[in-house]
Amino acid sequence: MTQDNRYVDDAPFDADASLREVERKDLDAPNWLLVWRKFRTHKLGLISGIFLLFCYLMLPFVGFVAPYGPNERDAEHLFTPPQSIHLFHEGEFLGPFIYPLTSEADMETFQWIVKPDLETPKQIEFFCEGSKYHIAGLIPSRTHLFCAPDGATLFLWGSDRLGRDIFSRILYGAQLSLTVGLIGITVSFVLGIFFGSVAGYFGGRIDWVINRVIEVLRSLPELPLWLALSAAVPSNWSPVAVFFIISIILGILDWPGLARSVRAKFLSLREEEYVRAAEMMGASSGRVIRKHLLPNFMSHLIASATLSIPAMILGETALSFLGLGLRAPAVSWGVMLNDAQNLASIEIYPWTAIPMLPIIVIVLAFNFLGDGLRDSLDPYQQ
Amino acid sequence: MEILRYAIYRFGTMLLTLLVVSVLIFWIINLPPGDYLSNQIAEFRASGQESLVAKAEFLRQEYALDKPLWQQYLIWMGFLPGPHGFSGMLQGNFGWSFEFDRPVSEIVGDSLWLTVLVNLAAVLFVYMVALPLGVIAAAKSRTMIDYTAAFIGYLGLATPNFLLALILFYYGNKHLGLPIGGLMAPEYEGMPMSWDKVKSILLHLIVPTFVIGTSGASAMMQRLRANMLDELGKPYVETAVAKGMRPSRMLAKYPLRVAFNPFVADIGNLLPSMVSGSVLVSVVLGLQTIGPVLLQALKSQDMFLSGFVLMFVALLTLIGTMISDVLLVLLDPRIRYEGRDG
Amino acid sequence: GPTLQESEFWKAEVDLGHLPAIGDRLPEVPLVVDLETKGRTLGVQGGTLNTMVTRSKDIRQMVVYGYARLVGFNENYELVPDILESFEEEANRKFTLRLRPGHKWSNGDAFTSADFEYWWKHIANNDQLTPTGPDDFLRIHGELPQVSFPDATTVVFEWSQPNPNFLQTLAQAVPPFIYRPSNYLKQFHQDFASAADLQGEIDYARVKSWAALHNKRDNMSKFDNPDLPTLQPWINATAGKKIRHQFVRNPYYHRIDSNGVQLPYIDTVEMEIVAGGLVAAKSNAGEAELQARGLDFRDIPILRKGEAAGDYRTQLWSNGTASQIAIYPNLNTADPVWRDLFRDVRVRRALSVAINRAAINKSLYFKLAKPGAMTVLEQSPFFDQSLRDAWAQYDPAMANKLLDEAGLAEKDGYGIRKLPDGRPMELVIETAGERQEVENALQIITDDWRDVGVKLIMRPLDRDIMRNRVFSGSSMASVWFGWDNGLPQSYTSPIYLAPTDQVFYSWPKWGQHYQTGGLAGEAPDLVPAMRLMELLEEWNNATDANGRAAAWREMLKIHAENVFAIGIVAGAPQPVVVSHKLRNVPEKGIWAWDPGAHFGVHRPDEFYFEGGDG
Amino acid sequence: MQPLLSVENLSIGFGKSEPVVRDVNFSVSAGETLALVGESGSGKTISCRALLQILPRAAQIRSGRMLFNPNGDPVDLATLSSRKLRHIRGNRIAMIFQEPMRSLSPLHKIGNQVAEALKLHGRISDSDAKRRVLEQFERVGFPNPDRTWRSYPFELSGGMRQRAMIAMAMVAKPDLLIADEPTTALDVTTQAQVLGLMKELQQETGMAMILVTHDLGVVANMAEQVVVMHKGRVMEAGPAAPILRAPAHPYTQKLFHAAPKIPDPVAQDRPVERDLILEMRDVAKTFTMRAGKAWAAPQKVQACAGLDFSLPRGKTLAIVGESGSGKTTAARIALGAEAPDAGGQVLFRPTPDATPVAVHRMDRKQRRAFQREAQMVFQDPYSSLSPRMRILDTLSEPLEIHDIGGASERRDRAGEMLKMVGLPTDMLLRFPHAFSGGQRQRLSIARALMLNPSLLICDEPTSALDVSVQDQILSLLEDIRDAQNLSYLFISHDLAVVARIADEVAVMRRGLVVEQAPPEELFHNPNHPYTKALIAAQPTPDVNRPINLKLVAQGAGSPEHWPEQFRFKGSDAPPLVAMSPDKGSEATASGHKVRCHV
Ligand SMILES: Nc1ncnc2c1ncn2[C@@H]1O[C@H](COP(=O)(O)OP(=O)(O)OP(=O)(O)O)[C@@H](O)[C@H]1O
Ligand SMILES: Nc1ncnc2c1ncn2[C@@H]1O[C@H](COP(=O)(O)OP(=O)(O)OP(=O)(O)O)[C@@H](O)[C@H]1O
Ligand SMILES: [Mg+2]
Ligand SMILES: [Mg+2]
Repeated sequence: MTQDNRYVDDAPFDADASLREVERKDLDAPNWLLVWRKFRTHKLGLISGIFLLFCYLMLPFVGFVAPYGPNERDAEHLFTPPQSIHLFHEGEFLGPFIYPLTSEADMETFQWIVKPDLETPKQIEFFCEGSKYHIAGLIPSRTHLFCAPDGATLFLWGSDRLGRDIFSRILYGAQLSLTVGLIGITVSFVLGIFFGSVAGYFGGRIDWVINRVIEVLRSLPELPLWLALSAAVPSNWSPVAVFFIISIILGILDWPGLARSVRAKFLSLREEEYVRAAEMMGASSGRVIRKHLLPNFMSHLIASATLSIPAMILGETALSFLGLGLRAPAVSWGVMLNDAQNLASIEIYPWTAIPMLPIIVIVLAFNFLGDGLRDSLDPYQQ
Repeated sequence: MEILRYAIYRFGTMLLTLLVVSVLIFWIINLPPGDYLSNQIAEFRASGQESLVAKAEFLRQEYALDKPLWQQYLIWMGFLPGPHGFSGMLQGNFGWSFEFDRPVSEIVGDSLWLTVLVNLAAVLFVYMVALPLGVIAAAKSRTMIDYTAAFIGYLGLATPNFLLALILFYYGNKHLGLPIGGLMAPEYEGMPMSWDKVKSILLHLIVPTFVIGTSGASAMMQRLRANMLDELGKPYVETAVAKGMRPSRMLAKYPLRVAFNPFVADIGNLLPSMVSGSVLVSVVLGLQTIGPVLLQALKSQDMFLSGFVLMFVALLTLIGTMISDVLLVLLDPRIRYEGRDG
Repeated sequence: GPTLQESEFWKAEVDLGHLPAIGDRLPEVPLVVDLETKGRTLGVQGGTLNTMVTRSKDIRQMVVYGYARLVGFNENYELVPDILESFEEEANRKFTLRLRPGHKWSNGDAFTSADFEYWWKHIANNDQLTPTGPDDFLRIHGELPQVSFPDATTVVFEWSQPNPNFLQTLAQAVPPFIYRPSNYLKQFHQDFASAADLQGEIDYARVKSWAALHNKRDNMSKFDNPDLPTLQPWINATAGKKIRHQFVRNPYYHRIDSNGVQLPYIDTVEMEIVAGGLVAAKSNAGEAELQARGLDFRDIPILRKGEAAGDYRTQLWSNGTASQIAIYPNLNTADPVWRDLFRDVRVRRALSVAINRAAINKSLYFKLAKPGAMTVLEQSPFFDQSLRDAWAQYDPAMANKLLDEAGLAEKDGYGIRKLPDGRPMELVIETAGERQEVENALQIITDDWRDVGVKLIMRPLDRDIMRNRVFSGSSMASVWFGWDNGLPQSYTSPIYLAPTDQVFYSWPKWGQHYQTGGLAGEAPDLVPAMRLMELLEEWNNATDANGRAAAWREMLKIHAENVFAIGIVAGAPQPVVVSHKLRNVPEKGIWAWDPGAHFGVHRPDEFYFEGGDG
Repeated sequence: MQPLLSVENLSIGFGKSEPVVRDVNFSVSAGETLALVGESGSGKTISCRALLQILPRAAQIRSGRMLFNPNGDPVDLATLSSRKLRHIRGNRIAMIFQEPMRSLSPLHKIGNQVAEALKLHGRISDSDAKRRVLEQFERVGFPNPDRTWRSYPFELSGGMRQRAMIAMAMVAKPDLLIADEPTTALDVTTQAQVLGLMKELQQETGMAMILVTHDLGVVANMAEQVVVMHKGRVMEAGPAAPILRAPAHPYTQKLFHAAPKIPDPVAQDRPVERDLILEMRDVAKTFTMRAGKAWAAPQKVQACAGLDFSLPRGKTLAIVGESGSGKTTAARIALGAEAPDAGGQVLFRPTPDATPVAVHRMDRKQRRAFQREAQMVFQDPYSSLSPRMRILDTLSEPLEIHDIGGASERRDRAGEMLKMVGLPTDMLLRFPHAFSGGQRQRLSIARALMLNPSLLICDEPTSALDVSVQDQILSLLEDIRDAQNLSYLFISHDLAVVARIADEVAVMRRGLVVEQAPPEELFHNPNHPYTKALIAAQPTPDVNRPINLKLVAQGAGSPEHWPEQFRFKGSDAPPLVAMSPDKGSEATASGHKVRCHV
C-alpha cells in the first residue's frame, strides 16, 4: 500500500517481454498434432481407433490367422458348435488342445449330434502348414498361426451347414466388409467434395442446380436405387467386380449429405480473412481451394467420414441380405448373415449368427472414433 | 405475406423437382432388363401355364408396353394419349398392378395407413427414447452416463435390423407369447375398430416398433447430443444461468429449442428413410406396409405399382421438405429475417 | 346312391330358403368317392383349416389344392373323369366331353355346354379379349379344333391330326379353363351387355376398356374374384387384398362320399399371407393345420422341435421333379469353344462323373434324397435304376480320362485344364440364386471339379435375368430343377424330353426353333437330339399305350446316355406339417406341381378333422 | 462500512496447469463502481465469472474467498450451494456478458427473455412482469418498449441488444452488476451512450458495479475504484482519480500512454500534393441483395456513394465511421476486389510518373501487377492467418503466388520482414495459434509487406486489439510508412486512433462522407454534428474530461434529427461542399469539406 490507499505490485515488470515470447506454447504445433493431443484424451475414441487400425492392418494377413480357408469344407462336421480350447486334461497340463469331435445325424430331430471324444485330447499346432492362401492377395503361403490337429477339427466359433469354419470366414469376410465402407466413402468423398465445393465456391446458378440435384436424390428412397443399380450391373461380372459396384453405389447414394456439409463449410470458410487475403494477393481459385480451404475442412470431413463408414458397412449387410449385394462364393459378413437368416440358425445353430458380433463391434468402434475426432476437431478451443 | 410468397416459391420448385424425379423414377424402374409381362410370360411358359400367356399379352397392349420407353413415360404421366385416350398420373389414373391385378390405387390405399401407423409408432418410440437420452448425454457429456447412452444407442444402430427382428419374434413368441408377424390378428382385419382390435394392433406393434425404432433412435440421439453440445457452448446459455435458472429448465427452454430446429428440417427426410429403412424389417416381419409392396413390385418389375409408390414417396418427401422449410421459416425468426440459403 | 345329408354349414341358409336343399344342389349323378378302397376313412363335415402362403396372389393355390378338373389324375396318376361324367376319345383326334346333368356353378347357375361355347366363341376367339387367339395347346401344327356343342351336356373337340396331350393338359395344376360361367360373365361382355351398363361397370372397376373389365372379372385360375362362380370345392369368400382369405365350402360341389355326405369335409379354409421367413416360425408355433408351401428341407429340425407344443407332426414327402438340382450345359451357348465342348458327350459325362453326389446328399439332405442322374422317379412305370446310375457314379479317374480324351489334357499352373484356344477351363454356372441348397451344392461341386481340373464359377442371378440370358445363348451353363414332371405315364406327352422348348436350358435355341416354327433359334444338329424329335413324333402317332411306352423308354435312355442335363439328386424330402387332428392326409406322398397339383392329387376335399372341429 | 463484496486472495486455474488468476484482491461497496482493467487474457472475465460460479468446466477456484454481504450477513460465494447460488444469480448479482450479439437466445423474444429474470425470483404475475419490463425498457432508452418486447434479438442493432442485456440485468434490481466489457463490441458513439446509461441507472438504484474494460478512458468516465490486472495478477489497485493522474506501476503507465487521445489542435500548413498514388472519383457501390431469399424480390443496398478521395504518395488517408457505413466497401473498391458502379473511377499510379492504372477495369496482367503494389491488412488478427500453415509458409505465400525468388530467398525475405515488424526470426516455423493478437497483427503486416507494395490498405487493423497493443501497431505502421514511403488507406471506426496517423480523415456515415479534412482541422474545427459526436464520444483517461452525452446523442442519432443545415432527406443527401476558410482559422483552402446545405 502506497499513499492514497493504492496497491502497487512490486514484482519486476518488463513491458516488451510479451512481444518476444509466444503466448500459447501449447498451441504451437501443426494442426494434426493438436488434434492428436486432444483426441488422445478421448479414451473411448482412442481405443476404438487403435482397434480399427489393428483390424485394417490385419486384413492382408487374415489367411495367416485363419486356420481354414474361406470356402474350405469339412463334410464330416456340419453345424458343429463352437469348440472350446482346453489346457488341462484330467488334471494334467497339456497346453492348448481340443477334444476331437464326431458328428452323427439324428434322423428323428434332423439335427447333428456332436460328441467329443474325451479320451484322446489333441494339441493345437502352431505355425503349421495348412491350406494355401495369399498374403495381401499376392504372396502365396501355407503357414498358419494355428491349425487343427491331425484328424480333428478346430472350429473356434463353430462351423456352418457346409462344414466351413465360421471363425475363418469372419476373418475373410472382414476383407470385403471392412473395405466396402472405405471404397464407398471414397466415392462419396470425391463426389461430395466436388459438388459441394463447386456449389459453395461458385454459388449462383450452379449452386441452385446442385441443390436441386441433391433434393431430387434425397427424395428417392434408397431402396429402388439399390435395386435398380444392382440389377443394372452386367450379370457376367465376377463377385469382386459386383462388390466394387456395390461400394460405389453406396457411395453414390451417400454423397448428397456430404456435399451439403462441404458446401456449408465452404461458404463459411470463404469468409475467413486468410482466404480473402490469399485471394487479394492474386492466388488462383485452385490455389485457394487447395492450400486454404481444403486443409481447413479436411478434419471435418474425416470426422464425418468415420461416422458414415458404419452406415456403409450396414448398407452392405442389408444389400446382401436382400440378395442384391454380394453372393457366395464371395465371403462377407452380410453374406454370412444371409445364410443365418432363418429360424433354424437362430434356435438350433445359434453360432451361425455370430457374424453379428463383428458388425456390432466395428460399427461401434467407428462411431466412437468419429465422436472422438469430432470432439477434437477444434484444438484451439478448450 | 412473405411466408406466403416463400411457400409459393417453394411449391414451384417442388413441382419442377417432381417432374425431374418422375423421369428419374421411370428410368430407374425400367433399368433392369426385361419387363413384368415378358418375365411373366416366360414364367408361365416354363411352368406350363400356357393359358395365362394370352392374358399377359392382352395387358401388354392395353398398357402400351409395346411402345418405345419415352412414349411409355409420356403416356404414364398423362402427357400423351394411351390406347384408350389420356389417362395417366395427371388424370388421376395411377395405372395397373400386374402383380396384384388391381388398380394401383387400391393396393396402395390398403398399405398406406399401416405404413403410417408403423412409422408413427416408430417415430414416437424414437422421440421418446432419443430425446431424454440425447439431452442427458449432452448435459452430462464425457461422463459414464454419456458413454452408456452412446453405447446403447450405437448398439441399436449396429445390430442388423432383420436379424434383431427374427430373434425378437421367435423369443418374444416363445417366452412372452407375442404374436409372430403381421399388424393385427387376422380376424380383426376389415372389422370396425374395437378395443380388442386396438389391443391386438398394439400387441403386434411391439416388436416392429422396437426394431425399426432402435436404429433411428440412436442416430437421432447422437445428433441431438451433438447439436446440444454446440448450443451449450453458446453465450446465451450462460446468460440464462446467470439469470439464476435451474439447469433442467434452462436446458429445455434454450439449447433444446435451438438444437431441435434441425429435426424440423428433417421432417421431409423422415419418410423416404422410414420407407427404405422399414422395408427390410417389414419384409422379415411380414408387415403389410408399403415397403414390402414396393420391394415386391420392384423385384417383379411391376412398373406402374413401383412407379406410383416411388412417385408417392417422392411427393411426400418433397411436400415434407417444403413443409419443414416453411415451418423452419415460421419457427426460426432468424431465417425469416435474413433468408435461408440453399 | 347313398342318402344325402345336409351340411350343418349351409343348413341355416337352406332353412331360410336362400339355398335349395342338398338334393337339388347336387348333379343328377354326383361323383361318389369310395374312400375305403383308397384306404381312407369316412369323415365328418366341419372345421377350419389354417394354412399359409407367402404372397397375396398365392390364393390361387386354392384352385390347385381344390383340384376339381374336367378330368383329373387319381393317386396313381391315372386320368379319370371328375367334373365330367365321362369322356370319349377317338384316335386322339376327337374328344367328346359329357357333363353331369344338373351340375351347377357355385352360385346355382346351371353348368352346361353353353359355358364351353361362351368360352370358345366369345373369349378364345374374341380378338379383343384374346389378341393372340386360342391357347397353343389347342393348335396342332397351327390347326385349331372344330368345337361343337351338340346338346346341353356334350362338347366335342375334333382335330384332323392327333392331339394326344389334350386331356392331360386339362388335368394340370393350373389347367386352361375351357369353360366359363357364361351367365355371370355376359354382363361384362360387349356382345351381351348393354353399352350403358357396361360403361358403368368399367367406371366402377376403374379399368380402361370392357375387355380389361372382362379379364379382371374372369379369373378362374387366380381365384381372386369372390363373385366369379366356380366348380372348386371351396369358394373364395374374401374380396380384396387381405392378410387372411377365407374359403368356404361350395354348396353345389359335385362330389359326395359313400355315406351321402357332400364333400369337402372341411367347411372353411383360411389362408393367411405371411412373410416367407416366418412360415417355419409360425408352423413351429402350431399356427397351421396343413402346411408345405414355404417350408424347406432346412426347416425340418425347427419343425420337429415344435411338434409337441404345436400339436402337429412333420411328414416327409418327396419332391416330384425329376431332379432337385440339375446342371444344364448350354449346347447352344454363344461361345463357340464351349459350344463344341458341351456337344462332346465325353465332356458332359466327365463333368457328371466328377461329382460326388453322395457327399451332396449327405451334406444337404441327410442322405434322404436319391443321388443320381436326371431321369424319372420310382413312381413312374418307366423308372429304371440303371438310368439313374448312368454316368452318375463318383469316378474322378474316369472323368480325367474322358476329359483328356476330349482334347483337354493340357493344364495350367493352377492345375486347371486349358481349352483348345488356350483359355483356362472356367465354367460359369448361373443360378437363380433363390435356393440356398443350390449354392451349397455348387460349392461342393466346385471342389469336386477342381480335382479334375475344371474351375467352376457360380453366378447367382435373378431368375428372370438368368432365363433371358439362357434364351439368348449368353450363359454357358445354368442350374435349375430337373423336368417338372418326374412321374410320367405312357399317356404323358414326352414333349419335354425332346428339343421342343427353350425352357430346357440345355438347348434353348433348338427349343426356340421348334416353338417359332423355325423363325428363331437353330435346328437341332446332334443325332441323339434329332432322334428325340423322331421319338416324340412316334409317341404322338402311337395308337396304344405300349407304343407310347416304347417311345418313352427310348427317350429316357437317350437322355441317360447323353447326359444332356447333369442331375445331382432327386426326390429330396419335402416337410409337410399336418395337425394331429387332421385325417386322411397320406403319410408318404409326392410334392409335385405337375402332375399332382401339390395336395390336389390327394384330394384335400377328403381331408377332415377328427370330430369335425379344427 | 462493510463492502458489498470483497474478494480475497482469489486464485483460479485450469486443469493442472499454473493458475491464470493469482491472489486477486478487491472489494466494492454499494453505489460504487469498480473498474477491472487489463489487456486481453489478463484474467478479468474469469475473475468475474468466478463470482457467479459460471466458470468453464475445466476451471477450478484454487483458493480465496468471495464474501458477498448485501444485508449484513456475508456469504462466501465460493462455497455456496448451487440452490442458494441460484437465488443470488440474476437476483442479487446480475451479469452482462462480453458479447451482446450472442448472449441473447436467437429464438426467443426479447420480452420473454427479460421477463424471465423477474419470474425466476419470486412470484410475479405475467402482467406485472410485463409492466416492469416495459418500464425498464423505457429506462434503458428504447423508444418503443412494446415493439422491443415483441422483437427477436437479431432485429436489434448491437447497441440495442446491449441495452436489452442491461435491461435484463437491471430489471430485478440487483445489488451488484457485473458488466464484462459491455461496450467493446460497440461503436464509440453507442459506447458512450451505453456507458452513460449505466451510470445513470447506477445513480438511480444505488447498486454497486464491477465494470470490466481494457480502456482507461472508460475508467476515467465511470469508476471510483480501479484494479489493473496483468497476466492474472493485480498490478495496481486503488481509487481511480489518483491512479489515472499518476500511475505508479510501469504497466499502468504503459496503458495510460497507449490510450489514444484526440490531439490538441495545432495549425499546420500543408502544401497541395500533386503526386497522387490513388484517386477515387465519384465512386459508388450498390449491392443487389439476392442471397438466400430467392423468393423475395432482390433488394438494392447502397453501400457507399459519391466517394471522392485522393491519396498522395507516402501519406495516409483515413476513413472513419460506424459499422456498416461503407468503409470496407470503399477499401475493397480501392483494391479492385469489387467493381464500383458505372461512372466511378479508381486510378492508381505505381510510380510518380507512370500512367495511371484504371483499377476499376484492369485486365489480367494489369491486375497481377497491381496486386503486387497494393496490399491489405485485415481487422481480425485471429482469422487472417491460416491455422494450418506455418508462419514461414504464410509469409512466403505472396512470393509464391507471384513466382518470385527461390525457396531460400523467400525464407530470407520472410525473416527480414519478421525483424522489421519486431518479431524474432525463430518464430518462422511456428503456427499462428501460438501468438497473441498483437503478434499476429504484426505477422499480417509482415505478409502484406513481403511484396514490397507501395499502397497498403488497412481495414481496422487495430480495432480487435487492446489499447496498449493498438498503440504498438500504430507506431509500427508509422515507422514502416516513413521508412518505405508507403501510402496508407487506413480504415477505422475510432477517430482517436486515426488522429495520430492520418494526413487526411474522411468521416463516413451511411455510405456517405459527411466531413473530410486533415486531422488538425477536423479536430480543431469539426463542423458536422456526426463528427462532433464522434469526438465527444471518445473516452479519454482524464477524469476531468467526461463524455458529453448530449453532443453524442445529437450527432449519432438519425440524420433527421441533425440541424436543418445537415439534414438528410430520405436518400438524397446534401452535397459535400468545401468549407470556406473559417474565421478563427488560419488555414487556407485546407481541403476541409462538409456535407451540408449551403
Ligand atoms: N476454457 C479455458 N480453458 C483454459 N484456459 C482458459 C479458458 N478460458 C480462459 N482461459 C485462460 O484464462 C486466462 C484469462 O482469461 P479471461 O477470459 O479471464 O481473460 P480476459 O481478461 O477476460 O480477456 P479478454 O479481454 O480477451 O476478454 C487466459 O490466459 C486464457 O487463456
Ligand atoms: N457483398 C455485399 N452484398 C450485399 N451488401 C453488402 C455487401 N457488402 C457490404 N454490404 C452492405 O453494404 C453496407 C456497407 O458495408 P461495409 O462492409 O462496407 O461497412 P463497414 O463500414 O466496413 O462496416 P464494419 O465496420 O462493420 O466493417 C452494409 O450495409 C452492408 O450490409
Ligand atoms: Mg474477457
Ligand atoms: Mg468493415
